[in-house]
Amino acid sequence: MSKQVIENLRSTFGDRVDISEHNERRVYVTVSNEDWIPVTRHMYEVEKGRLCTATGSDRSTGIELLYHFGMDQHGTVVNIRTTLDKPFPKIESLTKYYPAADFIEREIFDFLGVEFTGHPDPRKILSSHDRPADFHAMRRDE
Amino acid sequence: MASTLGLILSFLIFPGLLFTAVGGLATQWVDRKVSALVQWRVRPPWFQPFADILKLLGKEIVIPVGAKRAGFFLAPLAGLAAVGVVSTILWLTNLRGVGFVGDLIGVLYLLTIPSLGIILGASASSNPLASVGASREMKLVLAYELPFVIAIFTAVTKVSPMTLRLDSIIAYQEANGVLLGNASCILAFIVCILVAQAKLTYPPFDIPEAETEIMDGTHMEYSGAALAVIKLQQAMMLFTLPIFFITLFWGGLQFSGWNILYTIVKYLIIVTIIVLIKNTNPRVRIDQAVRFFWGPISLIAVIGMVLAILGF
Amino acid sequence: MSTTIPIGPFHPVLEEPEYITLQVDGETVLSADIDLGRIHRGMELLAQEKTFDQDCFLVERICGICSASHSWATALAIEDAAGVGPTPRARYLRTIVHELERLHSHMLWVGLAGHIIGYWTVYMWGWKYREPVLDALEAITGNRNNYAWYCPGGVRRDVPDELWPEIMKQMDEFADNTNMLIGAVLDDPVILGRLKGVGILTKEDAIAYGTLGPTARGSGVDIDLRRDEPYGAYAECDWDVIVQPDGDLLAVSVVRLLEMLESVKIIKQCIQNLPGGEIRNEIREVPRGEGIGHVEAPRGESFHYIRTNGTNMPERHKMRAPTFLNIPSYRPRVKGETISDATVIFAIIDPCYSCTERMAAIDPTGKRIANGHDLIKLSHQKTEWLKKNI
Amino acid sequence: MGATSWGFKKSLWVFHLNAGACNNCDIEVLDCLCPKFDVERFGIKLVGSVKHADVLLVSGSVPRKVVPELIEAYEQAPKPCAVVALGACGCTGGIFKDGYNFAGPVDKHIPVDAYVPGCPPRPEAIIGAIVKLIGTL
Repeated sequence: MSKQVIENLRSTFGDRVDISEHNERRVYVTVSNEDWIPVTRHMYEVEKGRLCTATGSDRSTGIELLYHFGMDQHGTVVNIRTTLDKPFPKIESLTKYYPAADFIEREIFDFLGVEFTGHPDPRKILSSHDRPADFHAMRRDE
Repeated sequence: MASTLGLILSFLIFPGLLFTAVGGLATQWVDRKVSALVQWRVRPPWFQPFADILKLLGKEIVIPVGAKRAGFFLAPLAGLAAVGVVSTILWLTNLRGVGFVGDLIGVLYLLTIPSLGIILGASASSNPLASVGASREMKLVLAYELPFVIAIFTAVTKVSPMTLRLDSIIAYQEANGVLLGNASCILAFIVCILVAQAKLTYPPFDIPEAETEIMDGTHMEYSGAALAVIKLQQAMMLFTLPIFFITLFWGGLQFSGWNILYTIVKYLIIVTIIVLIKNTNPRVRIDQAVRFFWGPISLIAVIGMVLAILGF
Repeated sequence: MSTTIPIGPFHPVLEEPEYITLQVDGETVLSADIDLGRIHRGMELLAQEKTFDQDCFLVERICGICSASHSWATALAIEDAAGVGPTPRARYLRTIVHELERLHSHMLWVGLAGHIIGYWTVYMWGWKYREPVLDALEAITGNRNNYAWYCPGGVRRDVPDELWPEIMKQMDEFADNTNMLIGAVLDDPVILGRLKGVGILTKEDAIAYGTLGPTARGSGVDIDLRRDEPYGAYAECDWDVIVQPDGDLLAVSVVRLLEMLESVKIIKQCIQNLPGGEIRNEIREVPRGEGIGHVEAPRGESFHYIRTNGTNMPERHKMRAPTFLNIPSYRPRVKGETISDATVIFAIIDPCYSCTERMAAIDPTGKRIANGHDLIKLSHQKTEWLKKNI
Repeated sequence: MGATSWGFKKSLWVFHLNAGACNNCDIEVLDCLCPKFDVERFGIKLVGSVKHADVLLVSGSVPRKVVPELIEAYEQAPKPCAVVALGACGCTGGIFKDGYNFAGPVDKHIPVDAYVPGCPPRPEAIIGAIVKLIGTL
């Protein structure tokens, strides 16, 4: 089912994208920070993928961002992964091209402190107001 | 002197405040019973409305910060007194035939004072939601006053020696048949029922106190005795409006022998109609309500008036 | 001049404490903003301290109405990571309970929508027809909701066979009552007046805002996970996805009402050809890796991602409920509508804010940071560190 | 004041406060109002504003963000008013007791008169609690 999606990705991005197929309905694609926006825009605009959600996790290698795109016509989930460096993670925001990412990115900023440049409304979304401004629940490097 | 004392007493006790309050609360029980039947529910016990009012009297009155204390309390009291006076006039004309020229006009004016009371009270309570409720109440009053007055005056024109006295209307109806008999007054009666629905702020026109939209809108900030006054005033309005329509269209209240049963049945029919309308449709938006009252309802009222002039 | 109308945090129309501020000019709404976070219970921190079995149990408390969908999605995610599938009987049983939950969730919404537009009778009737569904759920799983019944590899308890004829009869009654309710609701001019042409969400906006479930299907977006990526026993039953093109409140209501009839069809087919056999595949060992499980919950797709590190506890469990993506979709809907419509618009996505917030903290080197104080102390240290370095 | 306390017992107006609950308890409260468990026959009614409330049904383990609003809502309710903590989360914080955002069960912030355990408590349990509550008023 996901063969066709993988061909498209390989044809457009060549070796900048390394694809590992977990099983025929789950594909994990690792991308560098610079190609992040082109690949995610490709997934939304060209492949018509639907951004289910994004998982941010604080791993030893750095802050890992995992955007899950549900491909409804093929019935597969394509996950785009990138790793940001630790103390001050920073990446360009997808909300300008895909409004659905608005709340998702605000949540990751709220709990991981990832700064999304160009996000229209970068406020915290879930933490309570009496928390200190730089309090990020998911960060564990302090 | 004795007659003024008698009048004051009759205002305070017999047909006035106390009697109407008891009658209104009993009618509210009928309202709850009918809606419980429609919704497959068991109705609350007969003393429920009385328990509600008694409990509210025992509660603490919370005054919101920044509320204009005088307007906040006096406005509902004015509404309560107005409904009391209307009920006294109606009952006196029906029982003792005591009336004065233009008491019909007086009743019409007094029936709008409760709405004004609620508007003043809500805007005095300095709460944004209550002010939205007050502005909605104003729009609603503007919407239904026009057809209401036209409908009342179709009854007046139908009465051959055009009079503005309630007791002469009743006398005319005793002489030559109930006004509801002819077409024009049936239209006027329908208009009056729908306007009563809006005056009582029952669904589908309970927009000013929409519980789920603006949290009980107008009387949101009231609590304790102040809220009891408002609930009492609504109950008394539910009691007096049907009686007002009976005196105008259905030959007044007669209490001689078999007629008592006939009057009670007439009264219950009107209350059941109002409650059934309440339970069978949702709340309309304020602009739909205004369009509804100025559109079709005013048209019906005007047609009724024209028919009355032509003589049917 | 625009005043701000607060709706919430404690408001009869919202089941949960959400603070929505409407910028209002007279009666028309200019814009609306929502402040979430009042139910944020740090669910994902708790998930990282639970074993896989307990995780399915914990995840049911995300939201009272769609508890089966969250625990099924977690079970699917764990099975995806472990590479083990459920037994056929378990797949059918899971589908039956999930569709029963869709019935009770949609009927609950019909009642609440009736309550919001002031129609008490629809509210009472809707919830009266919902009670037999809850009794059926209680007969199968032992509780009205929060079933504690889904677990990785299958289901916990089997269902005696003499239960099914009774449930089949209830399903027929439910279908007749729903048809009657649909007839009563859809041709009542006043309800149509309140719902038709109000709060329109175009198909492009629906896709752009990533809306899910009935909210998206009401705007013509033809997505339904049960058909796109069949899990459970949906592939073996024939049913069709309800899509309405015009995207106003009426379309979304019609989608939900007709979906109930589809669910009844699915339940009946699943009961008829329910296979025998084992109800659970024992999952001995979950290797290091990642697993994704997503399920079509009554309000849309609920998405669960689990990363395992070989132990029997998830290292990272990301949960996202459908309402989180449905909430932004009311901004295009609410512009230009009146206040009374604004509340109906919030209710149209059947918001389940409890789903929307779970979030968590950390547990890398065994140093468990559980309560708030440690976190605050840590953040203070960080601020001092920042002040020194900048 | 025998009459008003009799009135208080016979007509309890309920206002429902969800302080961080998964809205399962709230649905069970609304179930009590529906034809099957109908509490209207005891004169119990759901009201729209906290100023009309006699009984505050608080459900949910109170996260940090809700605490100020919960206390303010309790102060706005006209006294005498009773508070009922609903569900395991309301009584003890339940399964969310060691969440990082947990700020104490309901009785840490406002005085509670009756506890209804259960997750979710069955409608019969809620009615039983209200009947016992009426007894203690």
